[in-house]
Amino acid sequence: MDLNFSEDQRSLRDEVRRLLNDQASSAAMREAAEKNGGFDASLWDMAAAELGFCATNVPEAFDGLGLGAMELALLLEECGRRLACIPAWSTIAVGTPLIVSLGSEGAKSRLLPEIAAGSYRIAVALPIDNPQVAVRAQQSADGYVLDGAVSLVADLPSATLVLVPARFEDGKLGLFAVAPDDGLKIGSVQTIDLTRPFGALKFEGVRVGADARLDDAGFSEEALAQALLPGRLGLAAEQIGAAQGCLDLTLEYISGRVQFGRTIASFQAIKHRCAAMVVDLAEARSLLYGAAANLNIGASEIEMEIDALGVLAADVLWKVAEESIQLHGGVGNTWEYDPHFYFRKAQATAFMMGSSDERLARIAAQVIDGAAA
Amino acid sequence: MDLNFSEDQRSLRDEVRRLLNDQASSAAMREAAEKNGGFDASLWDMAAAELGFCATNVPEAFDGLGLGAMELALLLEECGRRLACIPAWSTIAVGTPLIVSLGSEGAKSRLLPEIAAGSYRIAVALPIDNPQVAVRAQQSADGYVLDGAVSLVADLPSATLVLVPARFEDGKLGLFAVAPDDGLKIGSVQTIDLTRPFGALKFEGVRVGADARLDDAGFSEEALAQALLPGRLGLAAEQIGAAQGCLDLTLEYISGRVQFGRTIASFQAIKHRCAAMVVDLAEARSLLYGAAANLNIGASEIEMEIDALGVLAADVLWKVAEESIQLHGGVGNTWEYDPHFYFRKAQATAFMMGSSDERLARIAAQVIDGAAA
Amino acid sequence: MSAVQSLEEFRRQVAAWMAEHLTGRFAELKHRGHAGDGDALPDLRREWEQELAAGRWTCPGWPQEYGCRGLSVAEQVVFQEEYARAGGPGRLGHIGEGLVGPTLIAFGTEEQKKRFLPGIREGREFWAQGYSEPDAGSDLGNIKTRARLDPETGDWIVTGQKVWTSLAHLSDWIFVLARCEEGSVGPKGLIFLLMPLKQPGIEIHPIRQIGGGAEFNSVFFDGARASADCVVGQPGDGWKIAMTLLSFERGISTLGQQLGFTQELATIVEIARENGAAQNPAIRARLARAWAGLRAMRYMAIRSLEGGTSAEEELERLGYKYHWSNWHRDLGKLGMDVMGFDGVIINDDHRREQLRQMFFFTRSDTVYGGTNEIQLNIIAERGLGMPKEPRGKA
Amino acid sequence: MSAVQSLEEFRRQVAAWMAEHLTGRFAELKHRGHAGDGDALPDLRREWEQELAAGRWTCPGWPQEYGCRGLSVAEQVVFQEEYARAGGPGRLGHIGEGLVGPTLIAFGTEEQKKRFLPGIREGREFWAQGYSEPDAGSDLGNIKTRARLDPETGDWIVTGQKVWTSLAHLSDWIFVLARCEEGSVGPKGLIFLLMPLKQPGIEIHPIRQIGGGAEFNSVFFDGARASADCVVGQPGDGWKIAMTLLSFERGISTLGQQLGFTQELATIVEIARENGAAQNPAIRARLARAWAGLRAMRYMAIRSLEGGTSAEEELERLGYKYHWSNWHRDLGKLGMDVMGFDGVIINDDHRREQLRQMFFFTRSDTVYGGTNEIQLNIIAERGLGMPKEPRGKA
Repeated sequence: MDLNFSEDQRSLRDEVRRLLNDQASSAAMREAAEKNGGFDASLWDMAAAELGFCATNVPEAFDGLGLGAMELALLLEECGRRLACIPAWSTIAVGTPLIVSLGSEGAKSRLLPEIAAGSYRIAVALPIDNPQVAVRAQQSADGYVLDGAVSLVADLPSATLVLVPARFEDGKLGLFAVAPDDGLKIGSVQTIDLTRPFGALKFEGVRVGADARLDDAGFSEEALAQALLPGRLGLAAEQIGAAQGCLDLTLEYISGRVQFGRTIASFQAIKHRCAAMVVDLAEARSLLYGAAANLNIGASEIEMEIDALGVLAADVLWKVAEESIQLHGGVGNTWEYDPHFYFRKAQATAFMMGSSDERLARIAAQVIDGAAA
Repeated sequence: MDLNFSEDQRSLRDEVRRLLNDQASSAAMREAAEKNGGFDASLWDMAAAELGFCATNVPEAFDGLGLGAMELALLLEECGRRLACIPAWSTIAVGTPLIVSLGSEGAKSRLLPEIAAGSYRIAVALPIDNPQVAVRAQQSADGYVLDGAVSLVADLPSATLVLVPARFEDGKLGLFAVAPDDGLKIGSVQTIDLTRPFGALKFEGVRVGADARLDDAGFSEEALAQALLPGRLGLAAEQIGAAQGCLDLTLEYISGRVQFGRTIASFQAIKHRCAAMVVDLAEARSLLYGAAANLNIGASEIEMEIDALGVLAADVLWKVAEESIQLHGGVGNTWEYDPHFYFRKAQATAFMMGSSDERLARIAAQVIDGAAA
Repeated sequence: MSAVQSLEEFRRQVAAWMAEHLTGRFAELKHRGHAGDGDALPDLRREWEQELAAGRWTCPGWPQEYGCRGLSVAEQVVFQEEYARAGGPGRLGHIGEGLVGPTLIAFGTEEQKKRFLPGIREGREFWAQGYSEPDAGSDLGNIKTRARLDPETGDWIVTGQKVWTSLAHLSDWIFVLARCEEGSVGPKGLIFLLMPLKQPGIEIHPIRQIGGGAEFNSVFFDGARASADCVVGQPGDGWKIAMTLLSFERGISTLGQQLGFTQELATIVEIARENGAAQNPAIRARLARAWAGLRAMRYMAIRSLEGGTSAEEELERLGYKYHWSNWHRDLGKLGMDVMGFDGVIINDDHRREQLRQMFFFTRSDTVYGGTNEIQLNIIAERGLGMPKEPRGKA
Repeated sequence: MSAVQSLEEFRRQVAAWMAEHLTGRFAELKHRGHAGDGDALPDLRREWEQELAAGRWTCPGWPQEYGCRGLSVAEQVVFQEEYARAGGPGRLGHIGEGLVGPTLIAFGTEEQKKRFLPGIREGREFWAQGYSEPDAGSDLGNIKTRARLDPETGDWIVTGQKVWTSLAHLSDWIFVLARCEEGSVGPKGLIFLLMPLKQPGIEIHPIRQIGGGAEFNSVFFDGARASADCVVGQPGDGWKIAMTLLSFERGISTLGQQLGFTQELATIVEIARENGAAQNPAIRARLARAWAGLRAMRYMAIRSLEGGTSAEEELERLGYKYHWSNWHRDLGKLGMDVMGFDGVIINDDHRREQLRQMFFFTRSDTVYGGTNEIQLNIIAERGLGMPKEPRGKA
């Protein structure tokens, strides 16, 4: 197992980091978060079109870069670090793998090259708090009819393509691609996380053509869960990146802030708390890369690892964000300083795609009752 | 509600403290713990006979001092502080209240004056890990026959009187007083806590006279649980006292120990950890006195409070003992220094009379499902 | 026994008054104006202060010679509890009643008492506090706001900036800790001034908090004036007076505060029951632990108010602020975790919005009035006698 | 791909050797002699070292020029894992193989290498370490043991005390960090000496640990001698050599250690299943969290061994010791909590006794080899560049 980065991986990360340091500054993030509903269109254009973000995990056969989970993790870490207001996670970590895993060859040839080229912002119509398929599909004469509601869809407001897993009467699942103006009812949802927009979606007898269906002949819940693993890994990567970004800005603040004639950073109690956060981050990040490597090869305990990763990533982001506000003192409680944006993301992401209590319960079931130990 | 101590309470505490500072030194504790099975006979004689420990909560009508739960708490805190190797908890906090609550007038007149005078060391034959009555009683021609086993009886090795709650065939409970040489089989039990001896007890058709039965006409599980509340309070008091004693010795050590040309106590990270322990101790101790006051008046939420107290007291003793070993550094890991005696008590007491997980579950049941909130 | 009976009688009296008066147009004020919601309905709350004053419920703990009830500590506790239980709104008069009044009673001239106490007692004049500065947060000795004596008028002319002045935009007066001796450092050379807020040379800017509200302000002084008779104590006494005043902060209101905590916990439990979080064993354990901590807090407060003076009791008192503020901050998180993603969504469900605001606002509990870090320093150094942190030279 | 295949082949080879040799009279050694049980069966373990040597499994990572296998890092990891998986006993040769050998290879003269490396490789000579002193625990710069040059013989004459020398009573040699320049302070003026333990002027006293065992010693030097050719590097180089040697400690053995952790966790799970603790949701969550931490630890170790040199990777490496030691200490507590009061009772159930010993012994994980506090200082100061703690003057 090789968890150190290759030269290519390092340069990918550095390039992304450079772009985001330049273009996703605090001021840009605030502009997008406070005035543009959490979406920075020009940043997206740069990232998707110029830098080719969206090609990352599209197979080479479909004009993508054919890279794996490690590169996905690096990319989303960087997005998290700067709280980049772009639908990278929805598009690259959730949407694209769904099509790659579940789509037919025809659908893939049709969609993936365009996705790789950065032509779509994708939202996936699964309830974000605990992915379960709630939309119903029925075959019609010339295609399908979709019914149902999904109340919490991440990155829906900026999406140009909506992927809809839906259930047929016989229990099988299908995957549909719909344009937002295809007769969907889109409601607005405001959450405390100002850097990721959400929307509500309603299908009331929405008729779509036969070619809206992306899969060949249906798939199981289990296959859907497998296809969502990169999304869960990517969310953790985003959390870990955000924790790093938040720790960085905290370290910078306390190195400058003087109280009692000393920088706050010179107080040992503060130093030890920062050091402990470094260890937590190292722990979570190591598991991220380990799980990414295992996701690439489909290792046997990958689901447990991704559950564990979810726990560690949510914990470390929470811890760092909490400490960031505390260590900023008075100004940490003001809108003008950035810690609260991370803090908001910490609480919001902690309950996306399930909760840590659920993750721990699943791991326990395996460790205690299952084969693993 | 008055939680400050009266002059009498203060002087009681000071007197006990003085005695134990003199007589229950570290050397004396080690002598008893390492060589005499955790029992310091001469300390007991002084405490019971000279200082009248055992009279504390015997009603005045039976030649006792008639004091309440607050004084009981003060006394056991002091015992805990010095890890005094005497059966104060078993005798005063568990045994005496059982007789006071459940005994008939006749039994009380017979036993309590002697108990107050310090003539007995009492052990109560209830399994210490989760009190449930396992001994069976049957009426015989001239008394009763007891059968059953209790594998973990605190302070049994030094006891001169064993109180045995036993169950009759009709489900009712009775309370019996037996002398250790009354045909009981006593096995030895060694635990990691070297300052509280345990024993195992077996009744194989033990015949006792009619006057061995202390209660009038049987009592319920509920009545037994009520009668055990002072014991649970007293155990928490002992834990809190032990935490204080352990913190004190830690503070003393780190004030003298020099590393990098400074006392360890001058490092802010250490200072903050000590201060946080002080807060935890203040929290637990305040609840101790509040619960003691409420136990005296039989307040309605007293059982929840005693559960809460059990959680806080076990937590704070554990935390302080863990930190004590850590802050002692290398020598904290040696037998020659005292922290490990507190550490041992921390782990052992955490599972006496139930566990914190069970206590929290009971509180939750009340807070969430019951009336209280 | 009879003391207890009369306390119970007093409790009924307070409850009855509240039931009778917090009604009609005042009903709207119930549960409003507390932390995180501090700038709600200011006009109506001004009137409410006068309603309280008419019932002689402002400043109930001040001595009778100032026209107040002179309640005992136990009675004040009962008042606070019943006020909170009835949903009494956040008090605009809090700073005047709790801080300025006691300070003047302790250090003020007869003239100052005559001038200021009635306005506070009658709910007519409201006060803001001027302690913290951008560079003097935890380190109050680093006060930079300057007060210079104007030899012509005898006024003190003040220049500088104060931050975290709660509700300055709704107040009439502010007390200001300033440096009156050029070149002095630390606690020396400070002056304690009383200043009208509505004057040229004072500008008030709201501070937007992380939850979105703005109940605090920055107050900028640029040649603003305090007249000579508005100095409390002597010039140079400022530190002593400020420290005494800070000690009033951990006062009796804390038991009313705890009633608020109890209600917050009850709301969380209620939502947990409704949304199924109460089935989650981890949530159950956390709710139980919160209950335990709150109960302990109650007894800590009672012990603290009873004023025992042994070293142990002093230590406990030093730990109280750290305890309640961290408990409350954790409760803020627990409320959110009970709601799950549902709690993250902004909607107009009143209870959820309350818990969300608490989540944000409790972050400041561990900062204002002495950060966690300062509290732990104080406990270690003053309480345990551990070596002091050295001051730097910067 | 073929590298992976040959690693797997190598793994089978190690496993086969262990299965063949850790048997018969050596079977008794399985799982023995590890932390907390370090002084078990010393004679048989000496023989086992020679058995290993005969199979060329001692010092497998040393270069081939010293008669060893010169395994790659990946192969060494595999060896450690299979050794642990087979229940291989605690290594008496650990200090020699892991610390002294690499130090001599880096800093020793040809003569020293010739003199000492074979004894280590052949499992004939065992080493103890002489770093810590009663007043130089975390503060290794405060070494007080003195080495004085005897002009007549050229020997260094050593006086002082070392503590926490593991298994000194079973060892032949000790390396000693001592102060060779009168009046020097801190890292200056130190010398790194190799000394035979069996000589007049050296006394070894066992240190009884909190779990009852005594696998560490105090070693008292009173005029003991090291001959001139037993100085490593130059007099005055001691600090540099000692620091390099310490860096060898976070070596490859850590992955074998993790296999031990995995087995401990499995034992705890097994007991939890048997005694019903596995029904307790709080215990379940803690077991799951332990699994997560262990898995992360594995990847931390792999990343650490792969030796990336970016700032982030250096930071991760600095955090590794803090992570594993605290994880392990928590596991010690978890094992006890799973057993409940049953775990507190001393009996001869092997698994329970193992967990009890782990409970006590893991307390030292966060102390030896750099306390938690030192680790956090290092991460903050060296890793994050935060200001250094000032050294006192005492």
